[in-house]
Amino acid sequence: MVTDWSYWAVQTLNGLQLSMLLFLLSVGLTVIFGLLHFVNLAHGALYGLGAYIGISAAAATGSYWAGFAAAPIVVALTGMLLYLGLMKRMRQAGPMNQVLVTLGLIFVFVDVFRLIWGDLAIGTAAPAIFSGRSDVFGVVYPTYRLFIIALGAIVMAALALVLSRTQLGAMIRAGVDNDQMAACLGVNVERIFFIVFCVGCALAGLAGAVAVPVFSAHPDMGTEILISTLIVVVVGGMGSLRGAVAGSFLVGFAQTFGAVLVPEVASLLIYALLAGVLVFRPTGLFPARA
Amino acid sequence: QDYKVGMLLPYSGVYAALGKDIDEGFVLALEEAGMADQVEIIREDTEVKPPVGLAKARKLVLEDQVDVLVGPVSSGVLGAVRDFVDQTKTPIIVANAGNDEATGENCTPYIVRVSFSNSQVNRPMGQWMYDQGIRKVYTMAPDYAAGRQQIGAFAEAFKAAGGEIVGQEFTPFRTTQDFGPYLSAAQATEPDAVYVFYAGSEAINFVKQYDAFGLNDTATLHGSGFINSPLYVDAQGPAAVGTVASLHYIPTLDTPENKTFVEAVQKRYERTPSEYTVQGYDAGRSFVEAIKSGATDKEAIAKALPTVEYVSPRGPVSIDPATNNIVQNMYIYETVEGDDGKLTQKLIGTVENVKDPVNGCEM
Amino acid sequence: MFRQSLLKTIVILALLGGGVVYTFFTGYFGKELVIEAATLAILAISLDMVAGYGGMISLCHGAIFGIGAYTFAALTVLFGVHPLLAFAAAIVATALFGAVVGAITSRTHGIFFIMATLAFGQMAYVTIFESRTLGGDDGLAGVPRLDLSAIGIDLMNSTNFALFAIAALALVYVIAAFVLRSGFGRTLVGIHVNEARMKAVGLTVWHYKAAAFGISGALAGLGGAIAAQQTMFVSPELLVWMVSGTVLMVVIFGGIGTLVGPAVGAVVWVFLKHEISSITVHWHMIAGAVLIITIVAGGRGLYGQIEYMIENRRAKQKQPDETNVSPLAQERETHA
Amino acid sequence: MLEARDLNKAFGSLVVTKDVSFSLEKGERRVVLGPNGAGKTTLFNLLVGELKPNSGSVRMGGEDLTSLSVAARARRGLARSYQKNNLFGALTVRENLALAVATARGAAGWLARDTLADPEIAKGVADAAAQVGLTDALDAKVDAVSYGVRRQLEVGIALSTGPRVLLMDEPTSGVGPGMIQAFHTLLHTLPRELTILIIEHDMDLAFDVADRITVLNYGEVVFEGTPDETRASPMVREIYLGEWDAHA
Amino acid sequence: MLEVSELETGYGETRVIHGLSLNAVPGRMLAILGRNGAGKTTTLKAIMGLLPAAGGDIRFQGKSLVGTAPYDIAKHGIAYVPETRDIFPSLTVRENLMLAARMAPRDATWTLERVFEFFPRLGERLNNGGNQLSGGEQQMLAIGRALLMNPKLLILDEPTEGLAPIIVRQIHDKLAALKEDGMTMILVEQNFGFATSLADEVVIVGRGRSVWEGLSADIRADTDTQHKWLGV
Ligand SMILES: Nc1ncnc2c1ncn2[C@@H]1O[C@H](COP(=O)(O)OP(=O)(O)OP(=O)(O)O)[C@@H](O)[C@H]1O
Ligand SMILES: Nc1ncnc2c1ncn2[C@@H]1O[C@H](COP(=O)(O)OP(=O)(O)OP(=O)(O)O)[C@@H](O)[C@H]1O
Ligand SMILES: CC(C)C[C@H](N)C(=O)O
Ligand SMILES: [Mg+2]
Ligand SMILES: [Mg+2]
Repeated sequence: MVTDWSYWAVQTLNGLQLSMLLFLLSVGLTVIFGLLHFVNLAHGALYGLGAYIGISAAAATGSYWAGFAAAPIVVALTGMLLYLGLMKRMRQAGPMNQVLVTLGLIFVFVDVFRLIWGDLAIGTAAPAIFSGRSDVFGVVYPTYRLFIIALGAIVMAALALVLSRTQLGAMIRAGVDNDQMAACLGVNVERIFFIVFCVGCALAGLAGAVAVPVFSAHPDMGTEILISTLIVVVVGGMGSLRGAVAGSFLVGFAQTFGAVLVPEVASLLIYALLAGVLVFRPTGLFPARA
Repeated sequence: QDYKVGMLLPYSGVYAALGKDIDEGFVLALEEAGMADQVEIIREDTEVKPPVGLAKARKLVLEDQVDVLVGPVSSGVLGAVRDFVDQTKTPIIVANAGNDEATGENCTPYIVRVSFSNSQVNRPMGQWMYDQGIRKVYTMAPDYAAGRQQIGAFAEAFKAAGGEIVGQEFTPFRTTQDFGPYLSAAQATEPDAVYVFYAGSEAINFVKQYDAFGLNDTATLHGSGFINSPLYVDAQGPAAVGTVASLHYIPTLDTPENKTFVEAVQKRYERTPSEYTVQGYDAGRSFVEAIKSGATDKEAIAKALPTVEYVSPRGPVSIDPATNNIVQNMYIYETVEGDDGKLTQKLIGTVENVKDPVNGCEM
Repeated sequence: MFRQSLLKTIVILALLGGGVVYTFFTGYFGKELVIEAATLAILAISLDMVAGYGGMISLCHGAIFGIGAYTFAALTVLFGVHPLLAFAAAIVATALFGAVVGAITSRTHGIFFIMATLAFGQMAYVTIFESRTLGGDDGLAGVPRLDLSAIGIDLMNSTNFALFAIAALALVYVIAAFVLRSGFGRTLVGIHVNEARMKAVGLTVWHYKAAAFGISGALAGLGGAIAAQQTMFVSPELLVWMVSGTVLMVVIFGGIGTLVGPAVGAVVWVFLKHEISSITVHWHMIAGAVLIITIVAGGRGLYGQIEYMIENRRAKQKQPDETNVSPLAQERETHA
Repeated sequence: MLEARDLNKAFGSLVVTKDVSFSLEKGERRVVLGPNGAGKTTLFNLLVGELKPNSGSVRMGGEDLTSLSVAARARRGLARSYQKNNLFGALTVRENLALAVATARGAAGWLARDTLADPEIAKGVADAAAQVGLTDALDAKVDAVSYGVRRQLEVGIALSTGPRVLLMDEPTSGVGPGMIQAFHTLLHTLPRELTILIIEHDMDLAFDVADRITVLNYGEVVFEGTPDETRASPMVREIYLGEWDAHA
Repeated sequence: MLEVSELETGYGETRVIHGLSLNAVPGRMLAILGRNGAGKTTTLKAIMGLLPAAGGDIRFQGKSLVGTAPYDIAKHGIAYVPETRDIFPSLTVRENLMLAARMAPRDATWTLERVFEFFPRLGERLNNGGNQLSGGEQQMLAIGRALLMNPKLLILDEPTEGLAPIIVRQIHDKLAALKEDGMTMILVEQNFGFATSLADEVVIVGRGRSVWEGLSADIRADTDTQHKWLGV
């Protein structure tokens, strides 16, 4: 194979970039899923929505950043409607019904996308400042991908701070463990869960907007990405931020270097990884305590 | 109404847009011939799933008693219905699916293909690229039958011409979104050109990322024409400029037949035709020709279809009786920015009357 | 705990009977739908066995179904094995696959179990998709049907084949019900409700999980082998995870943990889907909406809701608080 | 009958069980006392195998159980009831007991017969229910019975497996005087050859049923002796009893 | 301070409490006694708003709590120690406590420090997960957590369950101390001696109704009632 170190450096950056995208995508899911024990299969669809909004907003205003800002907001609003209209009702309904309802939502979203944005894949360009390539320590790499890496890192840090260091984090976890008792301590569980859900959705939307200059948006993109995100979340261990981070890196690098080193089995790799991890760590690598 | 046509196309799923274009092209051909009200069209959605496609084909033939099937887009579906149409002696006019076997070892008198065969589209590029002085080529395609055939045909021809394939990668079909790792690998082999087959959203992702990684500066992107089909070339944006590809049709062909066709499509559907629109049109046109030649029932239509010959928007076309695959020109074009700033196709080479070898077909 | 209640018996018989009658009066495609519904129902029942009663929500039953189909297809098409043998082989193969997956995943629970099974399902899918010998994404064509001419039945005739599928469904239901009302079935529920305590009273849990998954796998495989004969063609699409998702959906839609419900769900789903898709290509949206509504409305699934309401009425008939009061307390009070 | 040798267990840096050794004669009734957090429940977990010791061994009837799984130990007749109810919530009392009886009798795998319909098993269930006074509650759903009833069932399940050695973790916690009485009676009616180890905070009960008493503190055995010796021990009084009879 | 009148409640279909009344007087402790299954816990759940009141009224400082959300009721100043303790497993001991302390005023009488004096054991387990505590430690944590809410009314459901006698003794003294501080309390107990030696008033619940009310001194004397309703 190639011996030139810069080649491996680039591949490492590729792995990093993919990991960060996966992180942005899955962290919302893990927060909702692990903390609310709410199985939101529609998360992928929300990512798709983010992507489409990103494109349309960029097209309308001619600025990528309009999409970057609009996507999380619009998706969060959508999430709000979903929560008030559906999820709230479903919170007590048990995981199975949640799976079903959110599966139903996927179906609806896919067709809504088709109706609004058509069957064809569409895309948008990276923002001017981040287009082209930059030179990091002698390694030439697409600037936009570097931006993704940075963004992922920032979101990571921010969330870590909130969840572990703040009262809010503790309140969320308490509400998850036992909402009745949390209420008895004066915690307005409903409201907190509502906030968490919306934040999770916003992150999905952000991921969509960020991904779209690299990938294209098409009606099934949400369904396609769903599995990888679930794998990330589960491999990492649900509900724990560390889990989402670990999961993203494992899957991201497994996919990247799998593609390079063992292309024959590349597509098997992440599933093997998933199965392997679960067999030896039945609750993922870093499960939230308890 | 004297005839029943069963449209076996994806109206949902990844190829829904392709199905739509083919359908429109077909309808246009009927209207042009003023036969729209003689023909009843029954549409069934294959969902791009072979089992579904087969079930729908069964329904169209056994329940609706159609005289002829039109479609499918996916090679998988065509493979699935092959035995069935053969047994029930139902002619099927293939309007996209490109798998070589359908007009090769698995051919039957009842499969007539007016679209293309996977290798037909790519074979000519081998010699042509060599003639342009390209010597070292790296190839990529999705890892499924169509992908392997399209690349296989090119690689064979290119090597035959004296070129060298410095690397070959088949990426997991429909699960690959980030081509970064593969592109870096390709870059490392320092090829004169990269030759690919990608379609749909994969094509968009690939072209954009190819450009982002700066390969355009070192190695021109070549490929099977689906790579920047007018359907989605806009989504690829500037990244697509400079790509060189071969296909059986481009909307910018400067022939009277094409001009009228493009106008007709513009008028009827308010957009420029894609290769799929033409495939649909020629499916309709060949059906019309078959009828005109006096065919009435399934058997007769099946007999008549291979004999049709006319000048299509894509140039002179005929059916090779040995394989029932279409004989047609291949157009090598470059994607360029037009005067209106929109991307368009600039014809830079034509390979005439490309005809597949019989490869194992016995009628 | 599973009870073959009168309601269950009535509904399943009505379903099967209805199928038979419909088969005789419908056209060609109607029969195809009957067969599709029957095979889907078989798959759904096999899933409900482990999911509804054993608490093992599997997302690889579509794959198992597909493995059944492929085993039958490959053996007959590639190796010219006699269809009957191939049929048996398909069942054995899926039983084994099920048992292995069940054993390996036995330590995982909830979503982790779901994902673990998904992993194995997808591995099977990818392997077949990329296997040249099995025809890759093109699949295998020319799959024969069982030859029952010996007993004067021609399965190439779609009426006969539809009846054959219905019979298979009936058989599968009986087997499932029989297993569930056996000691093994009770144990399965026990594991579902409190696995730790089952261990504490001396059960080697993973043996039973593996066995349950094996049995369920065999039933799913049987369904798959029939599906392969219906289309006389197999392709990797059969194994893709969305199929498992759809089946799971059908199970919940009909009423998870009711055994009859999933069968009802399957039938409703197949015909609903057909009806809607003949109206609009956007049938996904309608179907999705219908699902959401049924769940938000009831939450127990179509059949599940009915059964729940009926059982409840019975429960109310025998006076309630009796059961609630601690017996010791009662006893004390009487002689106080 | 049951023997622990130098058991050690630590959670991270926290040592919860320290060189614990003791042995029970066949039919002996032993009570384990100790302040909260002394490591009593942990000791039970080590004995039945729900926790693996860092060192030391557990033997029953001469056989070394240390490497055996929870289930394997249970099948050899080592049963245990939990401090925190660990029941089959969604099921009825009858079904709870039936599951235990069936498993204990190797009927869990029956494919041809129904363990809920089997007379043999039904008898086992009836007996166990009678012993813990659940006969009238057999068809109540566990979710819907009061805490007291659940405690009865907790012990009932352990008993219904027909153990040789029975470990009970605070069987009477949270139940009223009436039931405690009934529990006294139960202990006296149990077959004499059944070996019993009880964790108990109810001193009347402890001193009433115990042949010997073991006192744990900070994971160590700090005292072992007869009830009277225990009552007399100033150390036990100091770390555990206090003036426990102050308000009886 | 808290008056419950003719309360009717239960679980879904099953009605468990049929017209129960009680009255907690400021600065005094009310003990609710009764057999297993009598309905004590159910009553408390209704007071906390965890179960809907199907009939009757619950007034706290003159204001009706019926229909109020549990978290609001808590904010009114009622703290609850459930019989199942309900420690949050995924929170550490400290976090469990902080959660309760978060709404406390600056000059709060109850602080972490004071709770650790109260239960030194908790101080030693600060970083254990809630699921890594012994039964007794969980009980202490549950009480400590309730105290940190600096409540006006403290409700305890079987606080001595599973505690070593010496701890029971301590808790007895601590509760006595709390009474001194003028804390209003409702205590559900199986331990008759414990309860009556602390409480001022006693309500006995039987079959979901209040069957006896009076001073604890009286019930200690009244052995018939004890036998009839408590099986002592
Ligand atoms: N999983 C765990 N991780 C860390 N520490 C633990 C864990 N489980 C128990 N402990 C600690 O070990 C000590 C002993 O716990 P154990 O439950 O054995 O006490 P116990 O004697 O049963 O007390 P009680 O009478 O209150 O039930 C306690 O201090 C507890 O905090
Ligand atoms: N979740 C429930 N669903 C239905 N009935 C219930 C439920 N919980 C308790 N009950 C019933 O309500 C009655 C009162 O239960 P409750 O727990 O209030 O009794 P208690 O007085 O607290 O007894 P204990 O001293 O055992 O805690 C009991 O008969 C019990 O069977
Ligand atoms: C160009 C593509 C639409 C061809 C199609 N993928 C096929 O299977 O043949
Ligand atoms: Mg304990
Ligand atoms: Mg209670």
